[in-house]
Amino acid sequence: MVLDGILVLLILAMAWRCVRTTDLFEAIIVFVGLGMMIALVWTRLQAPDVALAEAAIGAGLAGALLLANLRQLPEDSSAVRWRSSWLWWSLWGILGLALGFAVVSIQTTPVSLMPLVQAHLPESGVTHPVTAVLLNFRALDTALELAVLLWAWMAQRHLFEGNFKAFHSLQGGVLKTTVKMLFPLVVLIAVYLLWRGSSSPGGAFQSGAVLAAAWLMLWLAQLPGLNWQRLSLKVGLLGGVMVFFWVGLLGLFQGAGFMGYPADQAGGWILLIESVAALSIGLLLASMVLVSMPNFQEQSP
Amino acid sequence: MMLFYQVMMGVLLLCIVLGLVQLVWGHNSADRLMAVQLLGTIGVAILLLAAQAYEAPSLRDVALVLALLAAVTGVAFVRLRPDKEDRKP
Amino acid sequence: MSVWIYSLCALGLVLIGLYGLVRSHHGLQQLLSINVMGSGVFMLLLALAARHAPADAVPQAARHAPADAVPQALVLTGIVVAISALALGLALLRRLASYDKGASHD
Amino acid sequence: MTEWVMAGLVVWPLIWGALTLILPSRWVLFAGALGALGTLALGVWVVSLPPQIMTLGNWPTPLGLSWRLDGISQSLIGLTAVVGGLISVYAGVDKSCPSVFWGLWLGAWGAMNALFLTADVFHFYVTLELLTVSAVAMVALTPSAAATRAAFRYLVVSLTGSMFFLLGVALLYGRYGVLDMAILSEQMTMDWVSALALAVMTIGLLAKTAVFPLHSWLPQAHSEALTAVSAILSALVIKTAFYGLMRLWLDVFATLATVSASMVLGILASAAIFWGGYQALTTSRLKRLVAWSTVAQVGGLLLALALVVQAQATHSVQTASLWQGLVWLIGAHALAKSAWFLAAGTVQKRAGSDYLTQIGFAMQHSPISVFAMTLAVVSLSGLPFTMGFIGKWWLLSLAWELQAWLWMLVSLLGSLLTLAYGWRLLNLSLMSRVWPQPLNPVSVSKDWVALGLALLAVIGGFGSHWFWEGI
Amino acid sequence: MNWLEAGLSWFGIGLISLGVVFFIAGSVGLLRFGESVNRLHALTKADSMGLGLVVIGLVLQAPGIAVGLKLMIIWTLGLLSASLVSHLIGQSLCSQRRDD
Repeated sequence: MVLDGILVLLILAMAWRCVRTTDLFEAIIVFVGLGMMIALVWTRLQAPDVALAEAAIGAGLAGALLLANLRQLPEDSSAVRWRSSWLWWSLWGILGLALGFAVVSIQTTPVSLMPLVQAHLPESGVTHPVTAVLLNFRALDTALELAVLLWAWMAQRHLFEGNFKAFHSLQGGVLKTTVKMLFPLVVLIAVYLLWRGSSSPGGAFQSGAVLAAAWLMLWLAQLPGLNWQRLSLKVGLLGGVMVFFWVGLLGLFQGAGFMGYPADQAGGWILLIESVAALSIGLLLASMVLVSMPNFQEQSP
Repeated sequence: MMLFYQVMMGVLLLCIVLGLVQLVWGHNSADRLMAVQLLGTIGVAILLLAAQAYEAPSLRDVALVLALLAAVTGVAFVRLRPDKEDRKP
Repeated sequence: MSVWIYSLCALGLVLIGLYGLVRSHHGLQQLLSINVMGSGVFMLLLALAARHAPADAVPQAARHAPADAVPQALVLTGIVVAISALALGLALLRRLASYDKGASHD
Repeated sequence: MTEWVMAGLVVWPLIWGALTLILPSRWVLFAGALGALGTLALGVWVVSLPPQIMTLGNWPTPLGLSWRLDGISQSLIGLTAVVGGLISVYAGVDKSCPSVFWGLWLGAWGAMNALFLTADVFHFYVTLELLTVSAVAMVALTPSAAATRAAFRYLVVSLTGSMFFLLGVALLYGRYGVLDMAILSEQMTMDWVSALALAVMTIGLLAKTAVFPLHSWLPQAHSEALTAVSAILSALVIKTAFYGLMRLWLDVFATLATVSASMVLGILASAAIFWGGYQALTTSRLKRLVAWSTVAQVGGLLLALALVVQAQATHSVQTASLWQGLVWLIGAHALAKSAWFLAAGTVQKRAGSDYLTQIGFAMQHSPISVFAMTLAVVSLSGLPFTMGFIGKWWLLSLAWELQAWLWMLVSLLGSLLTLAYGWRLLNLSLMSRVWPQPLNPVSVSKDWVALGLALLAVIGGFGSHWFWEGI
Repeated sequence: MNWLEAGLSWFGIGLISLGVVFFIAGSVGLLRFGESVNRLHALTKADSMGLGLVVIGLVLQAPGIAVGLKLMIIWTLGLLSASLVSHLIGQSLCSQRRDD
């Protein structure tokens, strides 16, 4: 209880600092710290899957992405200017009060879909409820979420055309050696998370984020990484969305409904989708971060 | 036992508060990097303690990922921080 | 009881995010503010999901009655969407910066 | 078969859109055309299907997702298909459209279809985000600082709107424990949490629809984008958020939608009509004028929604088929507005300038486009023998029945304003003293596409028996 | 065997407490030391010793070999990350100093 209180105060203080500071570097660092604290909150709220994702994204890749871009942004930039009048602030206050009342009154009515989820869990092909919801009960959500990622990548790719610059960087054998040691371990962890996903917290997204971190690390140590021009890599980027939709249509063909699986094959299909999706997510996230890096240049074949 | 773990976690959270002070009022970007690195490590320790205390083994996976990503972001931060030593050539 | 605290924290995060959105003077910080706000919304979802399962009161019981899985899945989806939007926003800012630089050189 | 068509509506454009990423650049146009053609065919096909509920993965409804094919979604998907198909033709002819346009546009199209189909509030959020990402990226296709700034602004507003919507989803799930719209609608009770959920979701969608106090992103984004993109955004993308408002106010939160709540909507709508009209009357640029007129007409749509909500709340009129009037208005606006934007874009390209003072000569040398613009203005202001006229007639008669004199007056003034700024533009082609200037060569087929859309807006007026039968 | 388990558990508690003391020392050092390089020293102490002691303390009470192994992997990662980051920070501090 006291711990929760401290954690909450910490988070609010960091969030406040993050939006108030005038130093962008500080804002980003605080944002990353905030991500770590929020990952702790997710574990307190019994959501280890989300905590995994937050640790990988909020506290990890998002920070790298932000910093990679920060170097290229001018000091005073292009904010959307709002006229903050007294009207706005009163609305803000009213929203706060109303939300407060709502949050207080909502506590008394615990309702959820969880009984239904647990009733149908045996038919879903996996034993971990979150994975069952993500990849079976609400599979289209996840497929479209992959599409969002892919389309954001598409847009980002277009925006970054011909925007690369060189910078000189630190050198060091220590970094390279360490990364060479770490890389297999990281890939192993990614595979482990993927494999765990069907029965306990973990899954495609967390695994993909860890994979992305592995490739990011290779690049940071200036080791030969992925060749982004290769066709196989581009196919890998698309793979998640494609396989997901094809399996979804196959479900329709087999009479299990669009985005459904025949009950006896569900486990296998989910594993296939998760593996391809993890690879896709890893590639997409890594490429999103890398393309923002100051001296990233696509290697020609 | 539970109480012990909780006290330990509380103390570690207080350490985070100290780290936060450094994060906010640090003198330069290197200090802030150190602070965030410390935050990551303490976070890992808290998660491990919580995994033991609440018998929630999945928290160890979270700690694993956090440790891993803390390493990657740490390296990325050092390589990418906007300071005067990385002047454009 | 802890659910309560986190619901209020969620509320605070949403309000802080909104405040930052209006007050910050840099596009990047506005993106951060939106993300802070998003974290608040996610926290509300998860706090509501954890209502039945008090986190530390009875750990044994908690293991048998896991928190609601649906909001967790929703938040996972939301996190992916948030990072995609963040990447897009940063790319737009970069593009804008390159135009501004070009304009000042000319 | 029905299920295949519905699945195809989402899967087909997304798969082809994704494939444009890996195809060599000379094949991209082909893939885009194939994707657009297929989606068009499916979208027209779906109109003829019987209304039904499709559960995804055969899971029982509150557990799994479900798609709802009913009159509203069918007509909007069909409308999107027709308007989107014609805009695709325009974009195919347009040389300034980069190849990445096709991937983004097909993504947006698939997202819109999924959005119209879904009966789940959270899935609605996901589709909105996919649409936002592709739409923002489409605005940023124009290689200029102004367009990029507009795109960023659009992104920030849109993301904030989505977050508000998601906040509402969280509150709804916390209160009712389901996400399905039909079940939510059944269980909806008047209480604090539900009212707040309605408020925040409405605010979020109002920002995305660009209703008056939250409109300021629209004129920039819609006028700086490529012409085909402007048409897509103004005619279709705006409507998706408006569709969300319709679903919320008329279906999910129908219990909460009281007369006083409809008054709030009506006031916002009136402000949008007058402010948008005023700006369109005073702006000095062509596409800005068209974009501001979108702000005004979004106000018009919202006014119609407010009237329908009022009718529903007072039960004074037969309410079962009132949605048809709204859909009709949406269709009229989508056809006319896309025609107007495409014609304006053609004229702008020909003149090489966006300033009203410099396009007179080009206007006089693009008679087809000017004709299309005229038809669009006529339809938008609700003059007889167009779709807009029938929509306006329906709106005014509804206001009459409800004795909502104020809203009637506002609606009529809105028509007058539309005529006024429409005349301001069309007048340029009638002026005798214009400076001859060199014109850029632009393919005439672009003019014809705009005219086709405008003619549809007129012909639709003659095919109105569907409409009156329903009412 | 009961006394062995109890002893191990007390030993674990001692190690964890010691680890936390290191964390405190590290945090305070980070706050109080005058120069960046000194602060770096404090940080790495906390990172490697604090986490290490906590991990060893927990390994003693771990329910199985696999969990123990995982804990050791986490510690290894922590060590690597601490050494790597402090190495790089130190390097950049040095180069900064040379520039001045």
